[in-house]
Amino acid sequence: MDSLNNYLFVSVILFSLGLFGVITRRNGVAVLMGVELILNAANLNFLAFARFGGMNMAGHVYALFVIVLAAAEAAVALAIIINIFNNYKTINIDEVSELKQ
Amino acid sequence: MANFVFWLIVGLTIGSAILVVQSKKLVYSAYALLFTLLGVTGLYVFLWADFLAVVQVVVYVGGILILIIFGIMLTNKITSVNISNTSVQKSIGSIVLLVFIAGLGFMVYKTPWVSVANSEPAQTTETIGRLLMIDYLLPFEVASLLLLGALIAATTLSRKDD
Amino acid sequence: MIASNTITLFCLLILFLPLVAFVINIFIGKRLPREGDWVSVGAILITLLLSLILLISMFINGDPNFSHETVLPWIDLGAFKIDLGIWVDNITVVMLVVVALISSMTHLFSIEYMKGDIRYNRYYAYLGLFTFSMNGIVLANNLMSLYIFWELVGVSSYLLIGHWFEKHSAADASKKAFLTNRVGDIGFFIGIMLMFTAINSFNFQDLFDGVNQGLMAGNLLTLAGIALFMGAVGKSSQFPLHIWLPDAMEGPTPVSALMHAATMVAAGVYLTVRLFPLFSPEALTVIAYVGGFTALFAATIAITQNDIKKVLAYSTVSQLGYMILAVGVGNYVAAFFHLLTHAMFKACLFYGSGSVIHAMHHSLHDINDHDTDPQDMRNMGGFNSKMPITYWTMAIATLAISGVPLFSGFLSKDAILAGTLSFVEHHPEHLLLAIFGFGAAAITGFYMFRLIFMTFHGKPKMPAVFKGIHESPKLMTYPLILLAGLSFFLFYTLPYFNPFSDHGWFTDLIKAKDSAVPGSLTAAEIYEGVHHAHYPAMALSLIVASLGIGLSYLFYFKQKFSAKSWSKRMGFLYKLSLNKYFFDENYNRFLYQPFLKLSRAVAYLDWDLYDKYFINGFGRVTRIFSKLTGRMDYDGLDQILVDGIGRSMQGLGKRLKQTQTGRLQNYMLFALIGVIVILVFQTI
Amino acid sequence: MNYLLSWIIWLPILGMVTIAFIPRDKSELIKQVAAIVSGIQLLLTIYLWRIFDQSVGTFQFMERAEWIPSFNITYILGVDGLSFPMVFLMALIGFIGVFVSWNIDKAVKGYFSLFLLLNTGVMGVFLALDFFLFYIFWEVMLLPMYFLIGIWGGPQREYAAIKFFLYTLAGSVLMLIAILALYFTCGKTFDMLVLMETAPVALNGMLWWGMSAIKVIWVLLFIGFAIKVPVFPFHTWLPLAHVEAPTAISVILAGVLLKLGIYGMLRINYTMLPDGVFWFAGALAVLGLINVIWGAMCALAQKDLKKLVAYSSVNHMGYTLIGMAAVIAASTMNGDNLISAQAGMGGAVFQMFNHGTISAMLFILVGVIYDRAHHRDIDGFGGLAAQMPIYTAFVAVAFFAGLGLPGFSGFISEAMIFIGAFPVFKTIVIISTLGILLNAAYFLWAFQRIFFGPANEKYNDLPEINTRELFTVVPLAVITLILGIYPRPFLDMISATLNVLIDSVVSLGGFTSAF
Amino acid sequence: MSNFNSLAYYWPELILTVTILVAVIADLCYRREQSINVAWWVLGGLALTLFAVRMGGSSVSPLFMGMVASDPFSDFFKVLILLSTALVILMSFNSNELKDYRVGEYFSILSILSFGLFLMVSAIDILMVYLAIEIVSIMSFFLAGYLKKNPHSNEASLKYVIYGAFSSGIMLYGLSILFGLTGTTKFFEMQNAISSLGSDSNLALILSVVFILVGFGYKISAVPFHFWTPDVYEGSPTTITAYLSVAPKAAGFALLIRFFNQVFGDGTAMTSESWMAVNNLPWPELMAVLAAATMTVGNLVAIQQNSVKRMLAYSSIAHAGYMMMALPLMSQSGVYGIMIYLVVYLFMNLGAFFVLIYVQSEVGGETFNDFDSLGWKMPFIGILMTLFMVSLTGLPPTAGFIGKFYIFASVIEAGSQYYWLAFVGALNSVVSLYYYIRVVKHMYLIGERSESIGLPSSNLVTLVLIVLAIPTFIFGWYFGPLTDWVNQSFVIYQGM
Repeated sequence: MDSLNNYLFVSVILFSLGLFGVITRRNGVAVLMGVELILNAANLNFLAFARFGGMNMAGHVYALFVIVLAAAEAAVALAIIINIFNNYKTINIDEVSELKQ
Repeated sequence: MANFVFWLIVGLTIGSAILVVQSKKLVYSAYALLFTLLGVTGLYVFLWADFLAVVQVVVYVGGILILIIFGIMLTNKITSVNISNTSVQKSIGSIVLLVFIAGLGFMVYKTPWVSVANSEPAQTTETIGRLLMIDYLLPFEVASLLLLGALIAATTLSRKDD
Repeated sequence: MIASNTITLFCLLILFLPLVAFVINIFIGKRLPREGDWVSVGAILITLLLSLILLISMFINGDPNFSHETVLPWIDLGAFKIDLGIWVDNITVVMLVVVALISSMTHLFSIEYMKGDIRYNRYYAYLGLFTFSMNGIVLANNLMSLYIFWELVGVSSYLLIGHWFEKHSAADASKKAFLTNRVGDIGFFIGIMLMFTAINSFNFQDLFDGVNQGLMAGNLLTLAGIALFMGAVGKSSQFPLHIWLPDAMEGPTPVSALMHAATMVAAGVYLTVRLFPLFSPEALTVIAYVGGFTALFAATIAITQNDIKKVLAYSTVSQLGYMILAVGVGNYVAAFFHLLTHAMFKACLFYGSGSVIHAMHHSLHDINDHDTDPQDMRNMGGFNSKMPITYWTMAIATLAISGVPLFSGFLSKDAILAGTLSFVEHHPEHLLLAIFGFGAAAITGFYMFRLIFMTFHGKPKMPAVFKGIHESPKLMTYPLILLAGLSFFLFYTLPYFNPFSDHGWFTDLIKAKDSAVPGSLTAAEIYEGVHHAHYPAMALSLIVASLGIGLSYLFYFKQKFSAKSWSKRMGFLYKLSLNKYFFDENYNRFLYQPFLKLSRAVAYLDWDLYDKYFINGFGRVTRIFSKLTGRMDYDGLDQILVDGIGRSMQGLGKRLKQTQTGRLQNYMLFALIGVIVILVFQTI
Repeated sequence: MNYLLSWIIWLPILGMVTIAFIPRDKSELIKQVAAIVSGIQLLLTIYLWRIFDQSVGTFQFMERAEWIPSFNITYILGVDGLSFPMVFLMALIGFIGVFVSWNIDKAVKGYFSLFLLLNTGVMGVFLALDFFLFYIFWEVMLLPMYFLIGIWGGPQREYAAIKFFLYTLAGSVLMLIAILALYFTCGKTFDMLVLMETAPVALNGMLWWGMSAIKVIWVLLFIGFAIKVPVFPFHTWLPLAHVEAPTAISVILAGVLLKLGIYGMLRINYTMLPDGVFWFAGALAVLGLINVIWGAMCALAQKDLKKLVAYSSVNHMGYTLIGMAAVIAASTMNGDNLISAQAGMGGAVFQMFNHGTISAMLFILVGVIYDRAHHRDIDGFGGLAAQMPIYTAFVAVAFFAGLGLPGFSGFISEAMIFIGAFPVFKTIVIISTLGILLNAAYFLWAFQRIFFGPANEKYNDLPEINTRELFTVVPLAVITLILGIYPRPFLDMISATLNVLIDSVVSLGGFTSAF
Repeated sequence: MSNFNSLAYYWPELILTVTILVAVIADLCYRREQSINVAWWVLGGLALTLFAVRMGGSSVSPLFMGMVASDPFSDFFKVLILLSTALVILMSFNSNELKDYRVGEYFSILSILSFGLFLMVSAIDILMVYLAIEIVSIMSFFLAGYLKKNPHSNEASLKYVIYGAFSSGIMLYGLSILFGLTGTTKFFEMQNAISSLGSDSNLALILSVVFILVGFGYKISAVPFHFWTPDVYEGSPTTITAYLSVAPKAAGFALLIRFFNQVFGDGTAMTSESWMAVNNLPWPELMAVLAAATMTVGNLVAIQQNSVKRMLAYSSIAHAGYMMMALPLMSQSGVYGIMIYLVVYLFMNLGAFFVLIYVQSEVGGETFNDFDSLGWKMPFIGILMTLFMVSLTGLPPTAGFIGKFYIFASVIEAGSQYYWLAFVGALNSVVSLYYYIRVVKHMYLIGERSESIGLPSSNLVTLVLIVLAIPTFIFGWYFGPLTDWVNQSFVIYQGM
């Protein structure tokens, strides 16, 4: 457990799962969840590197900002999704597709 | 023991993450995400990031996740738990997934990461606070602007009328 | 004695007066009284006068080596220079007189003949243009100016042949004349380029000197000679480019007399005469064969033609062949001599035929017959009573062309045949040339008398027409009389009176030059040989000529033999001759049409294939790429890759079918694939 | 006048601005302004001719002004014996073009504005001595052309316009790359005068991807110019553009624009890449030959008179290429070889000018009959000679001039080209002399079909060519005729420059071990 | 520089912040119908900001403990950002689409967005980079979806938000790896650390570079991260499309240049002739291929669009490709080229979009067919649109040519190994002619010519269009001032 690589592997898996979720999910909210996984993976990286890099607190600050931004982003994203729902009555993003030449 | 807990948390995190991306029911995904986030929080603890762990719980679990669940509920009938959550291009997605896991894992494995031995600090909060007020003052202030913007954006978008 | 400057001035006047007439007539002729014919006639008469002054001065001078040259720098780029200039010697003077004389006669003759033509002024203008160009050829001192006037002569011929362009046949004939000439001109020009490349000059004298110094020798010189001769082949209508001249008879008859009998077509001969020193023996042999063959070949065609002008046209081709033959065998003075005499009697014959056609035309017009061909001899007969002047003058000219003693033709033809015979004596392997020469002589007598008999003797074939026939007006008969007079031997042998020898002013003043090609026979040696062969040739030619005339007399005057049955008996040969050996047809079938087809194919290839498919293909390919890229880009891999893999892996396409592929997911998928590709690309 | 060349270039722009302020319903006034402006421009070029020193082979009336110093871009103008004839030609045809377009009635204002803009672009190309400036002017021509063809053209005008545009743009972007490559390899300058001196040295021995830099740049420039000429196989835009363009534009296109390509090659390829000249001359001659024969054969098969004339341009420009290639004869600047080079190059330049006047005449005349009969089908006429004798006479003059009849200037240039190129490219020249036969064939055949034969009743009351049209044709005919009889005025003007040009090609190229 | 001292150099941003606050407050004070007046406040603030930027002098220093840099390079981009923001705001007055909405937030968010862009162009810390990109993204999501009742706009913003979150997530992951490798978040410290890394770390380095490139590529819409562009551009309010195609792109390039020079460069200053990528990073080849792919895809797909808006969207991808041509060279002139191109691009692209906005409001559509015979009906609009289209194609004598010229020049200057790229670029501009001229074709060559002439109904539109047209034309032949400006701005903070 005291190995950097352990954390990194976990982060790799989380990241990859996040990507998987993003590219396979149809529901907008579910896609957002995938994004959250990615962000968490990155954060895990930051903190792991912080710890094994001699308690480099820059990583902590970074992670903090990432969380804040994730919150802001989620808020706006959900507002948009709700909007979509109001107009389309669906939030399956592939059905939201009127835009084409 | 710690080792066991660590692996348990790892297992929980990854397992629930898989559920997040695999579950056929959106609400299940959301709940699984809760466990993933909690698992990550646990890992934070292992990484001596106590403050971040708290923030993770408060903001992510308490904020973002709730937002997400609200989102689910607002876009569906409250009563229906079986909100369908289908997937597309799963097969090719899985290939991508495997490629990424393999590639990134290989990268992690190959790279000689810097590893400096260090003892666990008593707490990180004070250092973070100091950093935020001195070194990272600008981002801190800017973040407020961002939040202001996000606030306006979110409210404007979800405002019913006009 | 005329001062050198005066000669230049005279020559320039001779050259440009007709051009002035051309310019005046083409622009304001229509508005002048009498449509401006007097301008042209006046100009040409002055020209004639000046030429005669030059001729007289030549007589007074009596110097066979007289030569006068004036040059004008025309192009000068430093190293590359072209000087235009005039070169006058005795040949030039004689030629100038011939041109001016025949041209004047034509001008006069046309006043009546062309009366009332809608493009009367233009006709005279073109005559002026022609005279100008022809004089230019005569006076040129270098190949470049020669070529320039050469082409101009071609264009005036084009314009005059096409004078009645409403007739398709005239339009066709004019185009054919020009194009056929151009074929020869290409060769001519290649010859010029070959010469210039080796010697760097266009000037005749420079060329002679250059060849003499060996700047150009061997096969190259032969090639250049033959190439230059190509010009003559075209212009003088030699085989195989003889096809245009008979068609050129579509032009007004005076024009035929002037250009297509006496002067223009003789330009080719004049060219070979002028350039004789440049021709290597091999080239001369080629020339001789071409000329000899043409002489015989054209004569055989003339036998069967029924159009009076066509007979004369083929006769012209044949006579020109004679001249070329003479040049080829080295006796170019004889060629020039024949040119001179031929100009007179052939012009006379054409005017005579013109007179007949004129009469026929009027007569047919009076009886409102527009279908009968006024030129067809089968519609004539017995005109001698109605048109005595025409009859007698034509008869004289016929005697001349047939080589009957006392007439000019006898002298010149004899000189040519003597030259040929002498050549064959020295080169027995070329016996064929003699056969060509004498054979043609025999046939000439035959078909010329056939013409006279069919036209003027026997019973009128169409009495109705015959009734209206009457002698032409004076302006037309005077030239006839004059030219008939000039067909007597006397004018060429003065101050001597021997009708059997060409010894006279001509032979005194026109002396052959030595060939510039090293190793050739000198002029003196050639003359020696000719002199030696003189009497045998005379005897032979007399025999063959009388044979031909006699046969003709039997066939067409006495009608001892039926031409019809003989033509049937000769069957195939008759058809060949009547149809001119099918040259036009074969050219058409094997040259023009295939080439036109090729052109169409090329145009099709260019426009409908190359442009449409290849060039526009770029556009189309871009479009296709664009579409492909667009689909890849926007619709993902169009569900083929994605779905396909999905189906094969999951085994159930049903659900995938129900829901379309997520577009946004695709976008992101592609971004990730892009990342993978880039990574692979980067790490390898 | 100190800025004579600038005036000549920018005067049309002044006119264009003036026109912009004229209300668009005053079309007569617009035409008059255009005519006056082009007239003044023509007068200026004539004045330029009067004060032009023919004994000098280098540039005269140079103007030089700072422009963009940071990129070494300078405003340099100058005229020499090569560019002056072209400038004069443009001024003349620009002036005539205004009158040819007199009965344009659709969007007159736009038409003449663009027309004048086109004029400026062309003039600029001929006078610019800075490569950047050259390129700007080169491209400025495109847009007016696009509109002029696209708006005022025939039925397929859009297609023709875009095709022209794409074709030429494709060429010119390649040219841009070449220009930049020259800039960076030869001392960071666009000054053509400097490049002419430095480029042959600087590029010597330089290799790009194993290819000689000289060859690469040569080919890039060549394609750019060849499309304009147009050299086979880049010629297919031409018939279309010609057929679709309004008469005046065809006139300019054939009369001047096609010359830009040759001018560019002589001005740039020949002076800056003399080694390349020796490398490419053979190909140039072969391409010229193909142009000659191919163009003539295509012309022979055409049914549309304008297309025939268009293909005749392809044919005629081929001679120019052959003549240009002859420069390599002069491997030493003396004696006999120089004769060929001078004859070939002189012939090429002269041919450019002559084709300018002759093809302009041809297109104007085609326009005249199209205006009356509303079609150009060669076989659809017949016997017009009786109905329109004056018109027929002019067509005859133009056709005869086109087929290289002596007495017209085209003959002299073609003869010079043949004579010059013959020692170097014997076979090619011999085959290409066939071209003069084909020339005659297609022109005379067309002439016969249109004018000869029985009169076509349909066209009995076609009005004869009018004074305005005569006014446009006569000057061209007169020039063709005068130069055909006495070419000295023209040849003396170019001679000094020609020798400088040949000298630069020969002394700088051909012997280096660039390849 | 310490936080307090930094403020003296931070006037533009401070003024902008005040502007934002004023705008937000003003928005609260106005009724719905009057909310457009917020624009004037914002415009005033932007003007003051612009003034401050221009007054700021040419100080070169890191501010706020090395978070952002103050240098003429960033000032240059700030001017571009301010210009485009101001122009877009001006044009928004005339937008048909915005008429139905309360627009106060629109303007205040625009000003926050421009603040984010300010940070993007001056950030020298990866935290600032992420923060800035997020601000820009989140504000853009909102603006893209501003037309709440318009499904297209909703859809655009949905796609945008998801794609944006996705790519910024990947970038973040790359940044985290970079952080792990170097142990710092500051550009220059990173550069030092990277240059001392062994070759074992190459894989991680490359991976992080590529992941970061996803984020940057998304911002400048480079292939293969461009997929969002057409849909978002088409669905967004046209004003926002115009803005997105110019300002964030410019900022993205600024960031890209700065980041890759200062983090992955070999430590040589960008102001020197050229710099190298460290550790054998195969950066040039990658960028060259991406550039070629970007412009080719952009152009090829643009050809078959029927909507002018969508065509312009794809063409903006192509333009990004042209600019990217100069990136692999890592030379001074390459960056010059990009900067000049961006200025030029700002004018011509905004011009094209603004004409489109005007046409939308007058004709009511945005397909090619809506442009039929427009040139005759509205000569003013027709001529200007022609000018913009010609300029976008890159034909002289318009500014677009100058932009392309400098880009091509830098590519050629880099030597013959990049000639192929120049060829691809050249051919692409030929292809681009086809669809740009199509607009002109529809305006002039298709449809009936009308005799009645319409002048623009609004003076403001006329003014804005003229303001855009003048530089588009003038810079085509007199670009000395432009190059001088770029030259002066070519001073970059290079670390202490």
